[in-house]
Amino acid sequence: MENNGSREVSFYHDTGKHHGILAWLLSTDHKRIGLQYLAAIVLFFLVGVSLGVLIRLSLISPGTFMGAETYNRLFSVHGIIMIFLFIIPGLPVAFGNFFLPIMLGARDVAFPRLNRFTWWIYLTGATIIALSVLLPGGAPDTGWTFYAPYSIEVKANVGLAVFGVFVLGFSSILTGLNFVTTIHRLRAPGMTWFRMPIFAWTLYATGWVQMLATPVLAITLIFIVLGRVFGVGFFDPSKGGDPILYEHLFWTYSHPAVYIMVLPAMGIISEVIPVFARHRIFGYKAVAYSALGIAIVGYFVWGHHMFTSGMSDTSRAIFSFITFLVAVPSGIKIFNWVSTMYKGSIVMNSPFLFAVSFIFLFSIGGLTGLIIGSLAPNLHLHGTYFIVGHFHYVMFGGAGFALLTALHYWFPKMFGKMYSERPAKIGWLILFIGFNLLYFTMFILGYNGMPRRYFDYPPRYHTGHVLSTIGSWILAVGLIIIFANLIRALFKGEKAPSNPWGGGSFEWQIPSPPPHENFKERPVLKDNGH
Amino acid sequence: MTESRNEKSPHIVEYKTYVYVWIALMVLLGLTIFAARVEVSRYSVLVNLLIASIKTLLVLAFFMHLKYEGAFLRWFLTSVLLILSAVIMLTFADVWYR
Amino acid sequence: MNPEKMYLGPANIVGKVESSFFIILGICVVLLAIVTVTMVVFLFKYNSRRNPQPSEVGDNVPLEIAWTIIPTILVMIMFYYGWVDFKFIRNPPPGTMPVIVKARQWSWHFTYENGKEANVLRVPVKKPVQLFLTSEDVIHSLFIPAFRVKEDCVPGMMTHLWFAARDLGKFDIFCTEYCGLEHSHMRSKVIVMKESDFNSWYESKEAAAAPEDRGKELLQSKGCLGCHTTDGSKKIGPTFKGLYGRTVTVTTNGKERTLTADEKYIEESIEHPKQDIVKGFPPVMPGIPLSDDEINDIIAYIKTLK
Amino acid sequence: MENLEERDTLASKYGMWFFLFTEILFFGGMFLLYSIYRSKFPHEFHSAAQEENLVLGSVNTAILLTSSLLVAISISAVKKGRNGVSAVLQTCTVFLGAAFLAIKYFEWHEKIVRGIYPNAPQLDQMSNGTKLFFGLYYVMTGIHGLHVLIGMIVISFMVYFTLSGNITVRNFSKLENTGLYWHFVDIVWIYLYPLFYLVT
Ligand code: HEA
Ligand code: HEA
Ligand code: HEC
Ligand code: CUA
Ligand SMILES: [Cu+2]
Repeated sequence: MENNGSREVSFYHDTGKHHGILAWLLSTDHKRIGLQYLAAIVLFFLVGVSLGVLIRLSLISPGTFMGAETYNRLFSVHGIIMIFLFIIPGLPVAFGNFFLPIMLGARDVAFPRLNRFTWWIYLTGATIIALSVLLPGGAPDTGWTFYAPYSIEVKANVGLAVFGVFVLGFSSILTGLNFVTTIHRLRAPGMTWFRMPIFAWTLYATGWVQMLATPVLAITLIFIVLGRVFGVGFFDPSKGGDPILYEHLFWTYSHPAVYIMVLPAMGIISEVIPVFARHRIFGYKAVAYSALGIAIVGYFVWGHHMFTSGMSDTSRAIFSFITFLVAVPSGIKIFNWVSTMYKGSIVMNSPFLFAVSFIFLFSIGGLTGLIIGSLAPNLHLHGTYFIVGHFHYVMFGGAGFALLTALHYWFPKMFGKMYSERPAKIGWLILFIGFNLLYFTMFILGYNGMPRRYFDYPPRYHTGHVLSTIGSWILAVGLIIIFANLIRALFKGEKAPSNPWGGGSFEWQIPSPPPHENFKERPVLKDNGH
Repeated sequence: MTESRNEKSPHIVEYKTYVYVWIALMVLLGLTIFAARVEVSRYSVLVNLLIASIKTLLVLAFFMHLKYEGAFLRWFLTSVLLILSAVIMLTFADVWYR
Repeated sequence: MNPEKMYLGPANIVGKVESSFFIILGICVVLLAIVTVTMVVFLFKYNSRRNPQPSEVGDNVPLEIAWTIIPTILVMIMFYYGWVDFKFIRNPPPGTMPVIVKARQWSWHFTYENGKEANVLRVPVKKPVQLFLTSEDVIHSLFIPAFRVKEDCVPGMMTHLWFAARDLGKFDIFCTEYCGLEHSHMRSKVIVMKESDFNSWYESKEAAAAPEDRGKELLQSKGCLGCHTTDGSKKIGPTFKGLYGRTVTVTTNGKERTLTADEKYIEESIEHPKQDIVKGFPPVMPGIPLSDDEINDIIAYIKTLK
Repeated sequence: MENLEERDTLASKYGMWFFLFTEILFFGGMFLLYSIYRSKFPHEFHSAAQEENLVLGSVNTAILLTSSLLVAISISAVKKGRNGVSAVLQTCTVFLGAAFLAIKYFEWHEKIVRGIYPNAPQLDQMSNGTKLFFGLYYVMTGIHGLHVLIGMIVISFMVYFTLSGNITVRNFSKLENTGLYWHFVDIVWIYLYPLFYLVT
């Protein structure tokens, strides 16, 4: 397909009957929706990390900056924002929306209006959560896990927060449904299942997890609200209820949810590595199947969050066993990525640096996941900073770094501007150093017994906390450089060519930024697209 | 995988097929009441659930057209039900052995 | 492995947790090293400056199978080690000394077989102790980092853990399940004593003490001192120092009123904590069941705090 | 791009089925709780179910099954071009739905008057299993009732579309998907019915 971009109108130009902001808010163009989601996601990311810095600040000297009550609300809101507003919707709604249809050679997703609708639901959910934080009565202080019976008894605005999460769940379900249908129905002629880009495969697996796991959370949260409002005692022991069942239902969603976070991230890495290694992805089928494998096996491991909960020893053993199995498909992906570099011709641009650090950081996160997935060590490490270290490595080092990868990889395509390489690389280096200082320290703290969600702690943990806090400052500098560089590029960047990195998938064959209907005529996949 | 791009001509199920299915459903309803009331045995709950499942199958196959759809949806539905039952079983692995 | 043979920490569980931890950690470090080193080598060797022309590499099915099978075996090994140690940790030998642990917001309460109560856990050295844990309000979790043991305290059910301490001394007890405002201060100690010391403590009758002394002991064991102090400083609740006879401003059913704290008021405050809320404090005090005698003892003690 | 212009009926059918899958897991969460609490308190559940009115429950089952039949026929009717017949059948479905909810209302009302509802002083006197049974009863039939209500609203719209010519012989996937939803709601009831009325 030849590229005569000059004559096609970019999607930034209004063509419909609305103009200006309204044309954006009412548009059903997947690219516009994707950008709006991206703005929201980045905003919540910045709010969330700022809260993270405050948590760290308080921990170097408990009581100096805030009291226990504020601290408890702080980490709860930090967790709720990061999980439900940033990282679960994150990659699919922003980059999936923008690029999935283009990568498949389609004009839009299967249900464009539904797509628009999910954005409004998302915004409603976000508003409700913001209200729960701001209204008198107090921000929720339950942690992001809302464990019953505490969440049913406590006075703060937990009901509201829980309802907000419920609403967000709807948005997530419908997005997943939309993507799965899109992948089934709108692939370009010639694009068989095994010629799809890997990113589409991971979104497909993610979509199924979103559809099949999120409803369980929805009903669980309804039980919490019913418990608070009507006194329905499903989790209240004084009424015969069983608090551990809450944990079961909650994690039945929330473990699969961690794969909602990381699967699209893996997809992005699978796109970026081959492009910059100038090499076809190694073991395409294995990478594609392992995404499905993670999604399916990941559905049955939730009990590993409950090894000390009083659950039966039999089921602890079963869950630990399945937990170990889920590491295998993740490993397959890692090995194939590394092999993709073999005999390549690697160009070390910033997207690639982020992608490579993803592999390293996610491996650390995942392997520590195995340590805590093991029965005996978990008895010691559960509920300590070891866990906090684990999940920041997989979530920030994994999904978060993938977001940064995607931003740098697709920035020219989305905005039609190039950013400068140098600041991006400097920012990356500082971020990487700060990250490891911040979170690796947590493994040591946790191994020494420092419990999580602790406002105050015995003095022997002080050094570790100080080191970790210093790490958070370094990390902050890195993040600020990275975002400043991108924001500068938005206004001052050079015009981007249509294919700056030499990518092979469809999005690189159309102008940057893409025109309204993506393609002038339906593209046909001739060669092996990846 | 059978995914035709568009159905050529819609499959029309005759009214009377539906009516037969409805009659079957009503008979099963009577049967289940009977099983619950008369046959006071330990298995009556199981029998009732079995009857419910037969009713469900009828509704799925005829009213919901699964009988006439491609194998795709049937496989998906089966997997979804398998996942749900696996979740229930895993939870019982806790509750029973606690 | 016989953990009795070598010194592995202040309790018998430590060696168990530690050995599986280090085996798994070892495998993980090796795997991480392999992945990282290979990756870094490739980054240098196949850099575009050094290797400007990529060469075609076909898929390699045997390799894919290898790195499916070998990790599967590795993870099974890891699972196995975690599991055998877990079985040891979860199955106490016969003849343990039982202690009932009641957790509540935000204090610990230990009850021994002979009915003795305390809010620190005293145990004899070398003797297997089994804790039966439960909670009176929300979920808590008892964690003794030095002993590597942890189990949740769930309302409405009884969970258990066991250990045999090896070293004399005092070790931290933490609460590791988030339970509200003072979660991070819900701490206590386990004191490991010589068998003889323990026995004399265990047998000692709370010398039919004066009511004030019993009151003091009650404040300790019932967890009041988790929120109240006796030295005049403010914690979660108002201090007990000078409480008797103090003029307090309280909110009753949304209306503010001022009164003088007398016996009746203190008794009411304990029995119906949600009724009169002292100005400037959150309404978080739990209703803790106390007998009339016990309340009188407490009041007697509060009276002494001038 | 005219290829994409075409209405992709299969896509919307897939979309609807996927949505029903999420509904299965949504109700699945409740069935999970039910089965666990029932296995913990078999006797209490047994005796509490005696409070339920078997006649009303069975009538409601018959009502829903019949309404499903009408919806199914109404779709065949549209496919044969008989929009008028279809609209009448759909209207009847809405009324059957209303009858179902009315009966449900009487059942609930009758219990609430007797002080059987969550947190009621009378109910709190009873055993834990009984409390759970009625908690589940209200939550599950309540959420199911909500689904019936939503179904009625959607079908009302379909009646309008059928009459206004929006739904035609060639374009009926809206109605078909509504039908799928209604049958699903029916299936949920097929299970709720034995679980609450027949476990005696
Ligand atoms: C992006 C999110 C994400 C991801 C991907 C993961 C991935 C994994 N997680 Fe994690 N986890 C969280 C987010 C995530 N987790 C969060 C948020 C919590 C805390 C929740 C809370 O309590 O607040 C948590 C908590 C948590 C616990 C509970 C701890 C506790 O509270 O006691 C456990 C226990 O098993 C666990 C295990 C695992 C495992 C085994 C994986 C595996 O999927 C990892 C697989 C990856 C690898 C193994 C690495 C790469 C592979 C190789 C380098 C190849 C070679 C290796 C082998 C094959 C052995 N996680
Ligand atoms: C994706 C998820 C995510 C991310 C990215 C982060 C990021 C961070 N988190 Fe997060 N964290 C969670 C998810 C996440 N967290 C979750 C789920 C929990 C559990 C909550 C619970 O227990 O319920 C948790 C809990 C948690 C704790 C444990 C609290 C406790 O148990 O007591 C701590 C403690 O240090 C912490 C710290 C941090 C820090 C320092 C960052 C840092 O990464 C922050 C780094 C960022 C900066 C330093 C900011 C720099 C940028 C700016 C200030 C803006 C500049 C803007 C422009 C120029 C445009 N987090
Ligand atoms: C969760 C923390 C907490 C615990 C545990 C607790 N209290 Fe309180 N208590 C408070 C708070 C907060 C107030 C002030 C608000 C109020 O009046 O309810 C208070 C108020 C009081 C008052 C009234 C004081 C005054 O200045 O007027 C008395 C008396 C009292 N508590 C006794 C006790 C006793 C005895 C116990 C133990 C059996 C106990 N408290 C346990 C938090 C607690
Ligand atoms: Cu008790 Cu935390
Ligand atoms: Cu998990």
